[in-house]
Formats: sequence, structure tokens, C-alpha cells
Amino acid sequence: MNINKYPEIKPGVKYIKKIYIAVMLFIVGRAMQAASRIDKTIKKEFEDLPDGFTFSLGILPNGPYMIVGKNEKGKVKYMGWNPAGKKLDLKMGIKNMEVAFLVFSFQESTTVAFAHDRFIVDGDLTNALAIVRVLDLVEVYLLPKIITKLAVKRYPKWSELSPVRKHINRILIYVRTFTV
Amino acid sequence: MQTPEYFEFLNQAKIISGKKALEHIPIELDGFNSRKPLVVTSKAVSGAKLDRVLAKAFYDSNTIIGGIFDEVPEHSSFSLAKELSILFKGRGCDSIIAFGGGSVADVAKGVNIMVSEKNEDLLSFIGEGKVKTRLKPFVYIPVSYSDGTEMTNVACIDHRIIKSDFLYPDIIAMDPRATKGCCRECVVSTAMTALTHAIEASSVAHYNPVSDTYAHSAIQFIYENLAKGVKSLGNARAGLALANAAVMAGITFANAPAGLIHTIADALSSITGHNRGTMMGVLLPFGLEYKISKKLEIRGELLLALAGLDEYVKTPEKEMAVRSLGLIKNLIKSLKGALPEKLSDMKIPEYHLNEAAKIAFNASGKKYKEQVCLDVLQHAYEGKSFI
Amino acid sequence: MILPSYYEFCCRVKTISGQKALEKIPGALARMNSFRPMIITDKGVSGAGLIKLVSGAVGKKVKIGAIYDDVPADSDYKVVNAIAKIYRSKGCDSIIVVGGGSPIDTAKGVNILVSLGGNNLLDYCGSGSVKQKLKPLIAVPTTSGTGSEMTLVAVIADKDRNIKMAFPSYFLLPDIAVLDPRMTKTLPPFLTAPTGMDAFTHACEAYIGLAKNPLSDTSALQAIQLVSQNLLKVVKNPNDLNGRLALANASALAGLSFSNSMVGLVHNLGHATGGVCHVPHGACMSIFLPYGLEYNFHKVGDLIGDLLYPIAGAEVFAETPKKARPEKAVACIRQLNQDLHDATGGRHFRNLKEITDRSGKQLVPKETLPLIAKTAIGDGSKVYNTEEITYDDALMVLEHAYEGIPLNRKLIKKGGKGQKF
Amino acid sequence: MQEIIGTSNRCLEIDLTKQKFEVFEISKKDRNMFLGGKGMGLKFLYDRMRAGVDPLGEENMIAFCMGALMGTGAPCSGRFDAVTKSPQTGIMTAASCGGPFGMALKTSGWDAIIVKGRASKPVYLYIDSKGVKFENAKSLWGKDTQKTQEVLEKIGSGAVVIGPAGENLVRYANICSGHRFLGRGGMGAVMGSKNLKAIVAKGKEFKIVPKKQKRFDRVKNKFNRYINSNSITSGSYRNFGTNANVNLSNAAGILPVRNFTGGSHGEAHKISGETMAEKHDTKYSTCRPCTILCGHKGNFDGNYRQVPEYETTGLMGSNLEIFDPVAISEWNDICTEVGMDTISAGGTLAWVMEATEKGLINSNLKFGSKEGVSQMLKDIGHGRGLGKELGLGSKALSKKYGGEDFAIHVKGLEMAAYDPRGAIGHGLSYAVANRGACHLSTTLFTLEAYFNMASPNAKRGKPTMVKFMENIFAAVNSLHICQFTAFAVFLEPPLIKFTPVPMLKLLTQNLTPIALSLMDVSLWPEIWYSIVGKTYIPLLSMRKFMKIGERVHVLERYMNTREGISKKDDTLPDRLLYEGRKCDPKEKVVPIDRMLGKYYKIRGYDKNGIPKDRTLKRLGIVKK
Repeated sequence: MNINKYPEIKPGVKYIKKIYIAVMLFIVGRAMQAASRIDKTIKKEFEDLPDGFTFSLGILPNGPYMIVGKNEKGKVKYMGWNPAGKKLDLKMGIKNMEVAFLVFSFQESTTVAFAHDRFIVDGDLTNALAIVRVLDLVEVYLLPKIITKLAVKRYPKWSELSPVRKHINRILIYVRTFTV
Repeated sequence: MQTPEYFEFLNQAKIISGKKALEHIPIELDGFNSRKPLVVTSKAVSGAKLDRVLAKAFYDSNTIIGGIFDEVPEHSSFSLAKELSILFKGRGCDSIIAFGGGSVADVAKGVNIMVSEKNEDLLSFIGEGKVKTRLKPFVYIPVSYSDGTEMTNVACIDHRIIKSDFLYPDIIAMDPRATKGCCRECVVSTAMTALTHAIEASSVAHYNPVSDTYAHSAIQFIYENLAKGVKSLGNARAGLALANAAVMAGITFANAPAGLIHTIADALSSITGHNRGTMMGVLLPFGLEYKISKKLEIRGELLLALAGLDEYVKTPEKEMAVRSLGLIKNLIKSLKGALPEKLSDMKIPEYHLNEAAKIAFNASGKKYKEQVCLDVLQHAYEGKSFI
Repeated sequence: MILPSYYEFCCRVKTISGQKALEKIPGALARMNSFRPMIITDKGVSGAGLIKLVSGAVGKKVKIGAIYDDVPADSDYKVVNAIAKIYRSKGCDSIIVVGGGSPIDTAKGVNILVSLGGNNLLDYCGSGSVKQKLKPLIAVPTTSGTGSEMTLVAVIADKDRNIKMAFPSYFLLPDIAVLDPRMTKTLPPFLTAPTGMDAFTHACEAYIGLAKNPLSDTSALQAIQLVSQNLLKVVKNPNDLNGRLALANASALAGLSFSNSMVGLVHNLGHATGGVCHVPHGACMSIFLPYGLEYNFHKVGDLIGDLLYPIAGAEVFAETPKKARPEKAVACIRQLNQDLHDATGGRHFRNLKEITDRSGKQLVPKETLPLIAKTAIGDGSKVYNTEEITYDDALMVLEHAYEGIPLNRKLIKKGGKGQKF
Repeated sequence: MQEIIGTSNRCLEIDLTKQKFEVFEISKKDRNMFLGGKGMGLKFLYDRMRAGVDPLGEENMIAFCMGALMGTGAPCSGRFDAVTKSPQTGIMTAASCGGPFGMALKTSGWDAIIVKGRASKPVYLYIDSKGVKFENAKSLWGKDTQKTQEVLEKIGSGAVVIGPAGENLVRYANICSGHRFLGRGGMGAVMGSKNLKAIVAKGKEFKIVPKKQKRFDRVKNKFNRYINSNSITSGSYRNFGTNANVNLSNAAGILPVRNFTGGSHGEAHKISGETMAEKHDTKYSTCRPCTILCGHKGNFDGNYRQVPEYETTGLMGSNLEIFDPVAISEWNDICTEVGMDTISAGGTLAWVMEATEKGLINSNLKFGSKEGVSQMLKDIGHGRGLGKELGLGSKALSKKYGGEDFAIHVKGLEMAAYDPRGAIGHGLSYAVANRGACHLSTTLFTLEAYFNMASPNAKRGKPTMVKFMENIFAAVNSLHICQFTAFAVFLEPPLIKFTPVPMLKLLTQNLTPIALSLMDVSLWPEIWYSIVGKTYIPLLSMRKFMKIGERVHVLERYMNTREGISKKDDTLPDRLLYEGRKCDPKEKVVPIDRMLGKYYKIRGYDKNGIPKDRTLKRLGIVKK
């Protein structure tokens, strides 16, 4: 047998998808930081988390990641994309790039992705669920209703989130995400 | 529902099935601490460019493919296994991915035994239970012509059988891209193999509740999707469902003794060289008819799997077997000629029947009498009904 | 049958079930090249004389290296470390665990330590730390309910820090589960009932859960059928060995099913109630099950309707029109609870109010309900329920369950219509 | 001496069980439809034998059919055919031979004999113009082919005999006449199973004359002219024998080396025809009558032996990595004496050598080592020890011991010494040939690899060429005339001789039917018509002749499909389909699947390779 006929194949990189997901993660991370200051529900969720709590959401095994945490003062901060050298209390990972792309292009909702075993959660599950609730709400703010309905189990009712408040908060969050 | 006296069951594989399943293989392998798999496949797969799809699925991971060997012929051989084991060791691989039909899986299992047991002499493992150590991680990716025997604990190399519980695949990854139908005949023959295995496994004398769960899923999937899969070959959903059925049927088959129809079809196809699955498809209705005519038990749950709950609860218990048979016959009819109606349509010489009955008798360990086998064969040959 | 667009299924456990299944253990060990097993169990089991039974069946052909029978009710990592030390000093090469959830979890932990080396289980904390095949582990369950012989997680407590650590890995699955009716024979009826209902719940929830898949479906249906046909019989006649075996099978099937499709609201509330009020798991399950189904009617009504067949049998199923099936199924479950209540002389509970401990003290006072609801939304099971669960929802269900009245379905907030899998 | 004008049409049907014989006459219709030789033999068996008989059982029949040209003095016409169901492959096999028996039988006044039944004890048959005598063969049983013939020479002028291999039912035992053989498919075992040691014919009782003598002479002269001017028939084959192919094959990369793992070898020149002619002082020793003169005898270290044919040299030489003409000629002689096919024997030996190397079987045979080969060949012939198993052929062996991937056979018949990876059209021919891996079904390798008239790697046009040549050769073997005359007939007509080779290559590849029409096949029908006295009409008669060929070929295929042959059998060994060779930088393999579909289509077979009813009706094989 001629061994050279069957060469080793080193894994390549899907650049376009990677960049798309990195951008999405950046926006979501920034939006979380912004929303935690504007929306009361999100604020409360974060208050219940222990001080100094840091978590990462990313694509296994090589990233990109987004890291969000509470600083000493209890303020939520987007802490960049590099998990190296940070103490992480909770690591949430999507099993691979293709699936991440499915999730971030809203072809598969977060809940379904969870049901399909596509997430790996390392850390305290209770905190993870709090983060999932926050992510759901952030999505409600960031995206139009048609898309968000695909992504979450139950779109908030009027009684829970009035349209007026939603739109005002949405604008504020967008502004804060892309400014400071 | 009766309670079984005693049963055993094992399904070693983790099954992952569905959209982007191939992309999950790197992380699954990582769970076995494996970073460098050797991919074994055949020209049929690389011809459809699926090997490239697989290579792409490994992008953005830390897993290096140690090599894609795509020249496994339809017949598995010791010499090929040996050469592949050299490739495996030369590249320093630590796991095997088999992507393709029966011979691919067989060769991969052979290689796995050689490299894991560190013994070049594969011949010394022939027989049952000669493999004693846990083998390297083994991933199997079914294609549309995988009939389920790949997922069992048997490797058949050069007509020699190696059987051991360690030979089950560790991971079975079904991806719609790989299981899309390739040709009508393939789809029908693999589905028929699976259907026969499932039906026979769920109607053996020893009732096994776990095996039944797999068998019933398989039967239901085939019944609901076969016509669709044959009609439009590109139908990814039907293809995936049929692949699922094949996997489940394969697993039950591994946990149950071979049934009458399987044994006869096996014997006849080994003589004539015709496709075994087609043969099973032709023989299946006649085998069931035989059982009904002899008042042998066919469990009512078969109808449940075929027709669904509503139909099942309405049918009186006595008519269940006949009704199931009718449904299977309808299914075969709906394939519109992709499956011959009787053996004589396959232009099998009639004198082979005697020979096949004899082989079947011996292969079954004298469980199925020669006359019984011959009876079924002759009815199937002429297309004559038992009832 | 529903084929989800993606699913994963794994159950590497070889099931050996039947009368005299224990006698097959030596042969199975030999096939895995091991000849000196260690037996791990708890005091209750050894007190009931079951260990004698096991060692009698196994010991004829294989030398038993050691027996450890002091596993506490909540498995602790220190116990794991201690057992691992004994395992090594006696030169064992495999583990046989006899008991319910706690011993099995402990044994899984021990297996990590003795296979991967090291003296402290905490070194292997976190997912992804166990990445190779471990030593042979044989599980012999003594309760027909938890199904932990079929699950891949080991939950082990760290009492110093007051947390529970989860060790998820497919390698933690036992190699073999041995189901022998002799092992569950001594279980008294008032304990048999809730454990049976536990398995029943696993199966029901697996069938309607978000992560359901074809294999979990069929095994769930089988399990439900086995329980509904045998549970009452066994509770009334504890010496029915065939019934016992059927329940053991049902438990294993349910375990196989729910470990791959996960569970929803019932477990969500059940875990929370158990955690806050220390109520036995099985009791919570049987109480919450009807509510768990009712809560999801608008999303997976058809599936719940399917359950009527295994619960009530073909005749009832055929008589009931399609639309009424879900409600009929729930009614049948309530009836089953009632029957068990009668058969055990009131020791099987129908609602939260009734739950009392041995001294007759009420375990779930009404004031704790908000606390339970708050705990519930932090429980992982809620992810796999088809309908969203918020604090208000949980509280609403709890209040109904407290009284034991059917759920007022107008109070359920509905998000979307059917569920896609 | 009495005269037979044209053909006698008288045949014998001999029943060994009852020790009786009948005379019957070939109808005019059959004669026109199947000529004689192979075609007639197949027709006899088709009419008389049901499908599925045991080849070694009583019900099997063997037909010896003389060519229509035999005895007239037409060039290269001293050949006869035998047809039977092969014990090696379980399907029809037809072989042709140039030994003295043909002429003897024909001049005894018989055009064909059919032997059926089984004698209770060894017999031989004596045939003269009056009929058959059944003689006790006790004294001959166990004697080798040459000694048996020495005894029989005294009573008749030609005989067919079997050696110990046939008696021991070696699956590839052959039938010997003189030093020529009915080689392939194990006909010797069929005779052996019938306890029939030999058939001897008195001969020289009749003289055979063509009906139109003048016309016959004219065609014959033209034929001789072609043969004498062709470089192969009058040059290399005449001077060096068929071993002239060794150097050609080696250069083209189709010489089998080490059980078909390589296509050429540095030492191949040692066994070439040129070397043998030079070193071993070769002289003619051929069929009679013959114009080409390809058979030779030579002096091998003091022993005067028949020079091995190319296939023998290839399979017992290079394929075993042995490059010693003396050893090969010795083994050739052993095979002659015990009476077995050198191609199958060589192929089986190569399989055993490789299986030994891979540890599948225990033997002392090794590639490149002469040790033990002579002994093994004798053991096979006499059915002793491991030799007994080797006598079953490589298909049965590989089924039993494993190693089917390197068992080089098609349908059970071992492959002749042309590796189709260097000539893929020939690969298709191997796969679809009726009797197995037969090189004589078409000799496409000559066009692809030797004369460069068709590209060896192109798939286009190959199915058409295979069909064309199969038809021609089926007709030629029925007519019966030596297949080598095809070189002359194909290559010598002016049109093709003076077309430049590159252009021919382009033509054959892209406009195959036109290229094929350049070849002048008219000589064969013309000579046939002059003998039976029919009027030759140029194009029409040629077409008719081609249709006869097609009919014979499809009839044989149809009979095979009744035995269970279908598409699944029309394939090549895995080694040729999947394994590239080192001598070939591109490591090409034979892309059989792509050519097969086209071939079936133009042949009128269905997708599964079974002749359609329409085709059979068109050819008159079944009634309309």
C-alpha cells in the first residue's frame, strides 16, 4: 500500500462562520452588560448571583468565546473574548461550530439545542439557568418578535412586559451596546 | 403483557442522529481522549464526495484525521486489514471511523482488533469471545446501504466470523447527508433486511422487553418511511429514518438468535450471490404466512408497531397476525416493482432451493427443519400462498 | 413515529434480567477478564440479608475481594476515598454494587478513583475529566424505581462545602445491570408503591419531554405498561416474584428512557420539594405526575393521549374518543394513586397536604410553597419541559398539588401551539 | 476412398450408462444458424440438458464438435471444439484444440459426438465409420496422457485422452490430444467422472472436399497471403511462438507478476520467446494443418520438450516470480502428463504462495522459489495431500481459507496472463466472458497494449469493441479456424494497413463502429460458403456471419444465466478493481462498473445482465 496516497488531514478553519459567531457573541455580551443596567428583571437575576461571578459562553474547543462577569462592585461587565487567565465559575459551550451557527442564525432555538444535547455546561446548574433566562430576555430585546419567537419557549405576555417598556428598553440597550 | 423469565440485552453504541451529526464526532472522540482517528471507507462514499464532507466536519476542532483510506472493496479481507493496521500504526492513530457499508465496518473491526490486542495474527481471533480487551474507540457512520449488520458484535472477514461484545461500535453517527438514498434497490434491500431482523427479533420465543423497544421503533420507521424513501431518493428525512431503523434492527438482531427467514435468505444468497436484503424482502411475507398457517405465535405488538395505536386497539386479538401480514404485503406492493414478488422473478435456478434448505438447516444448528425451509422456499419460488 | 431532527441516545449497560440472574455474574465478570470483585452496599441492604444472597450466588465461582456495607444515605466524597483505599489494599479488580441510588452513585465515584488513580475524588470534578474506559462495574439495584443503574451521572456530595457535585460521563455507566426479583422481594408495600410510581413518572415524562427520541419513546411505553399492570398487584401481594421482576424491568426501561430524553415539570417540582422539605422522591413523583401532564396539554396533548393505552389498556383506549384521551389518562393516574392509597392503608400520598413523616408531622406546610417554587426554577429539569416554567407558574401548580385538586387549566400561560421536535 | 462434399452432418450420441449409441443428423437449419464447433456444441447441450445438473454427475454431457472447415485443407483449420458444463465454474465451458483427434474423427465420417451417462467401470471408446465400440480401459487407467496415446496410436489415427488429473477429478483437468489440449474449465474431470479414459477415432476413411473448389482455392490463397505478410503471424509467432508476447506484455505493463501485484519485471526477458528461441534451439511442433506455426519444441538442458505457451510462461513464470525457462518447461511437461490446465494450475499456485505468505494456509511454496513446485503439481494431478485441495481451484480454496481479495479468478476460472489494469477494455472482456476469466473471448489486449490501436485507459468505445470481438470469435470458433488468423484478417486489409496508427487510435476511440468496419471479416464467411456451396453476397453474408457469432455468444450467456449467472458475477477480483500497481505511477484500476452498463445495453441484456426476451427472439434462440 502506498501510504502517501492517504495523507493526514489537519482540521481547517471555517473563517466566515467563525467571524459571524464572534460578532454575534460580542453583541450579545455587550447587550447583556447594557441590559443589566436597564431592565429590572435582568438586574435582579444578576443580583441573585454571587459576587465576582464570571461565566463564559463559547464554541468548543477553540472558541470564539464571550465572557461576562460581575465585578467587585456588583456591576455586570462584558470581559472580552479571551478566557485565558480568568477564573470562570460557569462554562457554557456549544459542541461545535456548525451547531453554533445553527443557533446563532436562529435555525435552531436555544431550548431545542439544549434538548438536542448540543450544549455542555460545566458549573453550577442553578446559575446556568439564571443565565439562560437572561439570554432569553436579551434576545427579546435585541431581535424582532418573529425571530425571537423561534428562539424562546414562550414570548413574554403583555402582563409581563408591556410593549411600550419593551421598545424603550430596546432602544436604550442598542444605544448602550454600541457606544460606551 | 407477559413477564420474561430471563433476558439479556446490550447496546454498546451511543447513537447520535440528525442534522450535523458528523460535526459532533470530534467532541465525542474527545470524550474517549482520542485525537487522531483513521477513516476507513469505500469508493462509493468518496465518489459521492462524502469523505470531504467528513473532513470538513472536523474543521475548527483539535482532531486530526490520520488518513482517509477509501478503497475498501465489497469483500473484506485479512490482507487489507493487515495493511490498514500498518497505516494505523504508522500514523499513530488512536481510533477508527468506519464510513460505509458492511465490508468497511468489518475491515475496520479487524484493524481495531489487531491494533488494540497488539497481535498481528488476526486468524487467532476467529470464533466467539476470543477478543478479551477493550478495543480502541470505534465510530461507525451508516450510509443508505448499511443494513444493520454493521452495528452488531460480529466481524465477518473473508467469510470467517469473529464475534465478541467488544466489537460493537462505540458511537453510531447518522447524518442525513450520508444516509440519503443512493438507489432504489439499495434502499429497498437494506430496509427489508432491517424489517426482517426487527420482526423476527420481536417474535422469538423468548420475549425481551428491551429488544422489543428497538425492534418496534425500527418496524414503525420502515413502515412509515420506506415508500417515501423509494419514491424520492433525495428525501433526507426518510433516508435518516430508514438509517435509524437499520441501526435499531441491527442492535436487536445482535441480541436475538437469527430467525427462520434470515437463515434461509442467508443460505440462498450465499449460493446464488444475490443480494441478501432483496431475498429477505421476497421471503418475508411467505415466512410469516408459514408461521400463521402453522399457528405459530406472531405477537400482536407487531400490528401495534405497524399500524399504530388506534388501529391496534380496534383489531380483535385473533386477527392481528393476519392483519399485520396484510400490511406488510401492502408495503411491498407500494414499492412498485423495486422488489420482486417471488423468487422465480429473480431468475434463480430452482434446483438451488434444495441446496439452500440444507445449508439453512445446518446453519441454524438444526433448529429449522430442512423440510420447513424447503416448504417456505418453494412457496416463495412459485409465489403460492400458504393460507 | 416522531423522528427528531437531532437526537443522541446512549445506554451502554448490558441488562441481565430474570429469576436467578445473580448467578450469571461470575460468567459476565470472566468475560471482562476480572476475577476479584468488591461489593459495595449500604446498611439497609445488608441488614435485609441481601448481601448474603449476592455473595452466595457470586462467591461460588469467584473470590470476593472485599465487602463494604456502610454507604451513607447521601453519598459523600470522603466515603468514596475510603472505599477506594480498601479496594486497592485488597487487590480487587472490579466492583459489584448492591442497593439504590446512593450506593450506585458512590460506586461510580469509587470506579473513577480506582481506574484513573489518585486518592481524592475532588481532583476529577467537572465534566470532561473522565475520558477512558473504567474498571468493570456491575449494578444490582434493590429498589425498582430510581433507574440509576441506567444513568450516567454520579452525584456525590461534599458535606464540608454543602454542595452536590455531578460527575457526568458515559464511562460511568455500569457495564452490567443485574435485575433479580429476589433483590426487591423484601421491600414493604408502602415503599414499593412510591418507587414504582417513580419509574412510572420517569417513563411518562420521558415520553412527553423535549429531548424525546424514538428509542426513549418505545421503552417508555413499555415501562408504563409494565408498571400499570403490575404495581397494584405487587403492592397487594408482595411475594409476587414475577410482578417484582416486571417492576424491576420497568424501572430499568424507564431509566434507560429518561436518562436519554430527560425529564420535565414533575421532576422539577419534585426535586425542589424534596430538597426543601426532605420528602422522599417517590412520594413527590406520584403527587406531581398528573399536574405535570396537565400543564403540558396544550403542547403535547396527542402524546399524552397515547399514554392512555399503556396505562389503561386497549379496551379503555378504544372506547375513549381521541380528544378525551389526555384527560382520561390523567384521571387514570389519579385513580391509580387512589388505589395505592387504599392498598397501603393510607401510606401512599395523594397530595402534598397528606405527606407526613413517621411521627405524623406534616412535612410540607403551606408556607414553604413559595420557597419550593423559587428552588424549582433553579432546577435543571425545567429546561426539558415543553412549556416554559416561571416562578408564578410553579407556585400555581404547587398550590393545586397541595390541595390535590385537578389543575385549573385557564391559569396556564400558553406560549405557542404545538411542539416541534 | 469415399468423399464427403462439404459436411457429412452425421453425429453420434453415445450413452455410457447403457453402452449404446445413436446416429442422428444435423439439420440444415441448425447448420446455418450455428455453423459447427462451439456453436453447434452449445446448441446440442441446450436442446438436451436441463439447467442445474451436477457437472460431475451422470446427467452432464460433453460434446466434441468438429469445425466445418476441417479436413478441407483450409489454412489453420485443424481444430475442433468440446462443450460441457464445467465443474470448475458450474457454467458452460467451450474449449478448442488442434490435436490429431479432430482430423481422425472427421475423416471417419462424423461431424460431432455427444457423450452422456456414466460408465460403471473405466472404458475407452473406439470410433470408426460404422459406429462406436466400448472397450475396457482397465490397463490404461492411471497412465499419463502421453503413454496412453502411445498405446492408442496403434489402433487409430487420433485420440482424446485424460491423465491422472482427470481421473482424480481435479477441477481444472484438461483433455489431451497429441500435445494440444482442450484446456480450460476442467473438461478432463467431466470425462473422468464418466469413467471415460479416452476416445480414439480410426480416421482416414473419407476424404473431404469443398463444394466450390475453384472459389475455395482463391480464398485460401488470399488467406495465406494475408497470413504470410502479417508481422505477427508470419514473424514473431512463427519464429518465437506465443512467448513473443512476454516482451510485448512486459513493455505494456500487462505481464502478471507476483500474483498480479505488478505489471512488469526486470528479469522478464529471460523467459521471452526470443531468448528461448536463441538458447533452446526451438523447432516447429504445431497443429495440422497450420500456416502460422506458433507451436514449438525445444532443447531444455538435454530434454526435448514442448515449449510452454505464453500463458504458461506468464502464470508459472513471472506470476510466481520465477524466470527460469527450464523449470517452467519441466512444469509444463508435468501438467501435460497429468493432464491439467497450466493457467489454472499456475493461478492456484500463485494464490497458495500469497496465502502462505499471509499465514492463511500452511505450505512450503514461496514466491520466487522453485522448491516444491514440481512435487505440488504432481500431488495435484494425483490428488495427494494438500494437492488434493489445490485441485479444487483458487475460488474454492479462498472460500475455505479466506483471501478472496487476491484469488485472481472470474466466475471461478483463473485469469490468463494479461493484467487488465494495463488494458481496461480487456478487463471488461474478462468480466463478461462466458466461461470466466478467458483471454480468448476477445483478444482486446492486442489492440490496446500491443498495437496501440486503442487507448488502454479509455472507457469510451470499449463495450462496442468487446461486443464486436466476442461475436467474431464466437463465429470463428464455430467455423472453426485458428483464432490467430484474426491478426491477419484484421490487420492486413489495405484500408487498415495503410491508415496511420494515431489516426486509427482516434477512430477506434471515438467512432468505434466505423473503425471496426475497416476490418475485413469477409474472408471467413467466404471460405465457409465456398465449402457448402452457397452463393457469397459480399455485405449480406458478412452480416449473417456476425449474427451467427452473436447468436452463439448470447446462447452461451443465456445458458449460463439459467445456471444463476447475473450481473453480480460479471466482475473482476478485488485486486484488479481496487489495488493500483507500483509499476504504474497513476496506480490505475479497472473501472468496470461504468463500462458494464453500456455493454449490457448494446448486448440486449437487462440491467441485471440477463438476455432480454426480445434479444433471444431476434436471434432465434427461443421461438418467436
